[in-house]
Amino acid sequence: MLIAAILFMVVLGTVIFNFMSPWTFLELGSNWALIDFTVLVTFVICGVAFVILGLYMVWWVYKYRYVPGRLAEYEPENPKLEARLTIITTIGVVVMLAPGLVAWDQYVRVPPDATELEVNSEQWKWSYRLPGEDGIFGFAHNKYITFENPMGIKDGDPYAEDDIIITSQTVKIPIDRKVKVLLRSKDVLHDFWVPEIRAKMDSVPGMVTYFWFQPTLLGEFDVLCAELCGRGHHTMRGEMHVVSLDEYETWLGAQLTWAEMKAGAVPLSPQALQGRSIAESNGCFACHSLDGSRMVGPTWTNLWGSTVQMEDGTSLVVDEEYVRESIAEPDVKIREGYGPEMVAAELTDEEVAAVIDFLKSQVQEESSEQVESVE
Amino acid sequence: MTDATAPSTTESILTSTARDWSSDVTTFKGVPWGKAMMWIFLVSDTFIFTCFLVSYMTVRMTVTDPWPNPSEVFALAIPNELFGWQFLESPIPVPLLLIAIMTFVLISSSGTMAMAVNMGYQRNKKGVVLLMSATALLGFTFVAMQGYEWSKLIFEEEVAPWNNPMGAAQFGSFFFMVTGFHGLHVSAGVIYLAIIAYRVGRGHYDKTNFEIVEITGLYWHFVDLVWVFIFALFYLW
Amino acid sequence: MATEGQQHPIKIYLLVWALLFVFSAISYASDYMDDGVIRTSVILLFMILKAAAIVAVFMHMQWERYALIFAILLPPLALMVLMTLMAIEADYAWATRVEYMGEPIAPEPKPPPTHRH
Amino acid sequence: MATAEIPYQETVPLHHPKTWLGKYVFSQDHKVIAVQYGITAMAVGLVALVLSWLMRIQIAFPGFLEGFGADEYLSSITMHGMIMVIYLLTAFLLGAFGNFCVPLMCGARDMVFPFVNMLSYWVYLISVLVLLVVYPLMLFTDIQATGAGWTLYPPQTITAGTPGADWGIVLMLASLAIFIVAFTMGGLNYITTILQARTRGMTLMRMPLTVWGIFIATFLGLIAFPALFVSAVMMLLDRLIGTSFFMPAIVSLGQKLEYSGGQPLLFQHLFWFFGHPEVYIVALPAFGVVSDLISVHARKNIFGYRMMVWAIVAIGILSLIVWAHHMYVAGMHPAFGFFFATTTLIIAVPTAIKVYNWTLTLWRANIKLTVPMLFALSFVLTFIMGGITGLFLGNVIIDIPLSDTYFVVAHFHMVMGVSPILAIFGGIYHWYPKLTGRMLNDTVGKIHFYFTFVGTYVIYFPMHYLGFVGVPRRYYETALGGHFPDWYPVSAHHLNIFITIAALIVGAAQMLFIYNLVHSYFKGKKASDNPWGANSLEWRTPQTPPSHGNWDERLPTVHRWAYDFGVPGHDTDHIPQDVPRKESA
Repeated sequence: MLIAAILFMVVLGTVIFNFMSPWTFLELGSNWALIDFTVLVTFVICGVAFVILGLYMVWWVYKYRYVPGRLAEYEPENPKLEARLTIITTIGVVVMLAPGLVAWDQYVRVPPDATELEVNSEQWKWSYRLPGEDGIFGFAHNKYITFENPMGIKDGDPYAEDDIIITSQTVKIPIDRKVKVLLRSKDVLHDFWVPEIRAKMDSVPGMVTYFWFQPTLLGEFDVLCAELCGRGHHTMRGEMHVVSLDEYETWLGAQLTWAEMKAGAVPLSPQALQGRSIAESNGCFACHSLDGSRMVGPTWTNLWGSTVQMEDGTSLVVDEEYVRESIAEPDVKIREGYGPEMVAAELTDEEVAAVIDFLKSQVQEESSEQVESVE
Repeated sequence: MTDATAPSTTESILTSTARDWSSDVTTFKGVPWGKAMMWIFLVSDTFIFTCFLVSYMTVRMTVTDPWPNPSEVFALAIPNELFGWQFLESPIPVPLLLIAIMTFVLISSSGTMAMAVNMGYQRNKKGVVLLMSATALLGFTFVAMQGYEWSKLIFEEEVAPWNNPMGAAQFGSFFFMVTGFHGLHVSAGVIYLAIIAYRVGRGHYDKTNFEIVEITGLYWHFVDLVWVFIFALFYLW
Repeated sequence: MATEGQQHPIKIYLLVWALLFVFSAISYASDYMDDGVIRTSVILLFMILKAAAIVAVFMHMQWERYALIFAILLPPLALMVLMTLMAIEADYAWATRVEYMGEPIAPEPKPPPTHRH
Repeated sequence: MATAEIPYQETVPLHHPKTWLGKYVFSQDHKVIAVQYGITAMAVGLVALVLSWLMRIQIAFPGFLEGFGADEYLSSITMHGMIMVIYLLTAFLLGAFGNFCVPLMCGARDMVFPFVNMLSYWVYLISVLVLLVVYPLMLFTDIQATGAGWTLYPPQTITAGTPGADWGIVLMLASLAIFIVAFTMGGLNYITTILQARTRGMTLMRMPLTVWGIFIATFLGLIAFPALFVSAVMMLLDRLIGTSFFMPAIVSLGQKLEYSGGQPLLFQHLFWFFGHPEVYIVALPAFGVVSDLISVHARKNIFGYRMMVWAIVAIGILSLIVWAHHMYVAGMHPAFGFFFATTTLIIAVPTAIKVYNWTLTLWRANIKLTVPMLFALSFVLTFIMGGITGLFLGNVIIDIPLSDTYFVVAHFHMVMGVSPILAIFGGIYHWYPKLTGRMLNDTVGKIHFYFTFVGTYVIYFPMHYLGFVGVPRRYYETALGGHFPDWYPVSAHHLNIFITIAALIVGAAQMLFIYNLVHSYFKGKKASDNPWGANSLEWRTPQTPPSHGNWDERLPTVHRWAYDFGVPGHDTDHIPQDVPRKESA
């Protein structure tokens, strides 16, 4: 009768685990209480069904165990019982489905007073765009993307000029304001997800997807990518800060519009420009950021000439020799806190020199303490 | 179940279906194994071609680049001179001329195949071999014409599977993929027909029956059927 | 019965053969019509008529028992669901391209190169 | 039913080879082909098992494995998933069980076209080799197995940021296309055999549920695999010659690619138009096998046979119109959520009926707790758990927070990983005596069972809760730099360590099973013709193991359903299908 005991333990253990488990949804940070409610309804119905079916099984396995010579009851079918069970199941299914469909209806119908936030995703970082004062986004398409125009904004679109471009991985939104999130992707599928908000949606290149929510909880939340997007998938983490309206306005005022960004672009020397395009075409910027943020590899901002810690405890100054070696044989010296993920690039001496020129152009005089601030 | 296969006039459709499906031994009464298997294979193949065509529909509806007008792309000009004899003032472009001819060739081959099947049931070996060979020949003609059409598209209109100077690149992609896949089916069918015709001629099936001809026929008609849809949905639409 | 198989008068094959030629000719003629609902209907109607004639007569389906007919004709209904939903989906994706990416709405295709005709 | 008047009954021309090679390697005997399928599937399954160990070790002890980086991790999840779903489960349930059970249970001498059946296995073997050749290639070249996840979603499958985007994916797609060819050859045979080559008296409504499950699953396979085939062809073209079926304009890692205008969601729709029926291609044969095991070993008729059959048929039909419930967060048309949530929850009704009927079969039965029965019982409980979590994910709004988390991983491992595997084990313990003439060792079997059932339950049940917290799946390293965020607390990591240890133990316990299979083949107790006292035809063959051709000159004639257990007024507790009615009275 071991099996009856084990089955019973499994059913009992399941129930106990469920109530003892410290693991459950994080505190709800948005208006989507209806999602949590639907989960609860489903939990109760399914849990009761599981326990009833499991206990019946245990009981009958125990009670009707083999006795030599005994005949089982011959009962091919019992239409009445089967019909009754079908009806009960159907009722249960309807009870679970109904709140789900109501909630989905709310989920896909964006309230007219929602403000828009565009989330741009690429391997493996997030960036954001706000529609600016006119409340209308300028057109954007991947085919217009250049280094200076990272969002692919259509040239000459009057609505685009006041769009606010946020290249940082952190975005702030004011509490209690309904937000319609528009999702775009530069390269592959990604999925913008904040566990506390509950809502998520894939971003798909070649189309624009959306969802909406209303943040109800102040705090700093992690933005995760929830759709496998390549080797850096697990490192693709941004931040969403839900803040008071005042703080939001202050933050917003400090952001650049598209027009300002175009006007304020710092010209690079021809050699540094060439170095940038070499780095770009070799995919360096997939892992090395230019804004000080941590990605798969170390940032390039203020990298040149700085002193860096190696995995083996030594430290060195980033100079030409080190850069050359790291490009040709990236596995030899690994920075502390990073993995041996980098693939060697085959560059000529002139190309490396150009890249170094670009690295030099990325040293900002004012501060070097910003480096690596985002872990 | 006195006569398993006689068409019944007194039974309703549902009764007949239910009775066949609840009988023993065979569900499709009077249908030989090979034929049943071919039918089921054709259902599966239908799903393949329909998935291709549904993909074509989806992508064509989604792209924002212009979709070329197939009637112009596949136009063929009637020449104004032949062997130095000028009989027209200038060439007359006729839309879809080659495609129309290909359609008629394939329909003709379907007709000869149907006749071959009929001959098979009359155990007319000579007729079967002749008609099947004719079918294979027509099928071969079709493939050859398709080859010509492909070369014309590639070299004259500069359309490649990945590139299309007239608009959406997917026009070329789908054209080559769908007609190519159909062309492969036709080519396989030609080989299949040739083998079966040869074996019929050698007397391989004299001792049993000529069901194989009908099975081959099912496949061949299916290939024709697919072309009907490609013709309407790709060339005309 | 199976030893006799699907034996039918030659006449019906010839008739269907001729019909197929006629239907194809009409389909082809639709190319000279103006674009619109009528042309589309003509294309679809004659596509279905041709397909039906081939399946029913050449493939002998009209002489098969209903057990087989249903088994062959019902499964493709799933494809109708796929087709309908994909049409809706394609339309939706296209609309987002127009609305957010500034893609032109139904631009004119370039004519094929004529210089070599 | 006047069976004598059947005017036309075809026979399989049996191929009797003389050579050893012809008898055991290029055999056209469905039983040999079944064994070949089974052994190949198990071998490739072991590869997937090792991959799962590597992944679990990486999850619990990041950095412990030298040289197991993000690339290797992602290619491991991809290969593990694809191998388990296609090359192990589909191949085992249809290739091995289908081949073994269908002719024997229908009372046929063999499959209708034995040669095509043999080809099916060899083409399957080629597909497996093409799939696995990537591992030797990884050792000697730069080629990497694809790491796009088993769903192979474009654009990432063929862009540079994904491991194996250059040639690994080509091998994977080629292997899938070859597998589909192999499956089609086999599947056509199973269906035609079931429909056209049953023995006299064997109506569809007398067929054992195993055959019903295999029948509907094969049919689903024949109409669902084409969608995968088409998407594989189109993706191969995108990858190799630069078409843009699935590829819109893309800037990949700073480089503009030559694609424009394609629609990535089209691939997802095609994939799941195959992928959802695929779930039932795996589940339905398992349902059938478990129904038979429960009935035979509980010595009681299966409760509500007709409902069980219609439930299988209904599930099969409905499974074709629920595919996009895998895509609720994919960004498809918003209204699809209503349609697919509704159809998905409708499918829960026939599935629930099956669970009720298995449970009700136990009522007033006379349950023999043999090893196959233990596996069948554990299947039911595991499947209930997997099924009800399916109700969570099928309901569109609940899927929003849970999709792409460990909840999904736990759910599908319960419902289409562990459950069918338990059914497969049960089936092997059940049919091994007929296949080899020897019994499997009972004690080893029971130890193997408890490790497998309890072990897999403690692996996957707690995993659901990781999903609730919000741990995303397919993360190479969740706590980056030793930092544990809210959605991955330290306690969750401890749970992951526990799961990993359980997984290592369960995996190791499978060696017991392999030992049992091999050892019992030579040293096992001799089996009688019908050791379990079952009714279906495979236990009524004149020889054990059945000879090539299965029966003597005369095929058996069927007089009753396969579930006449405990018929009142009868001296034995079971009446085989070929016992005439008057004798049994």
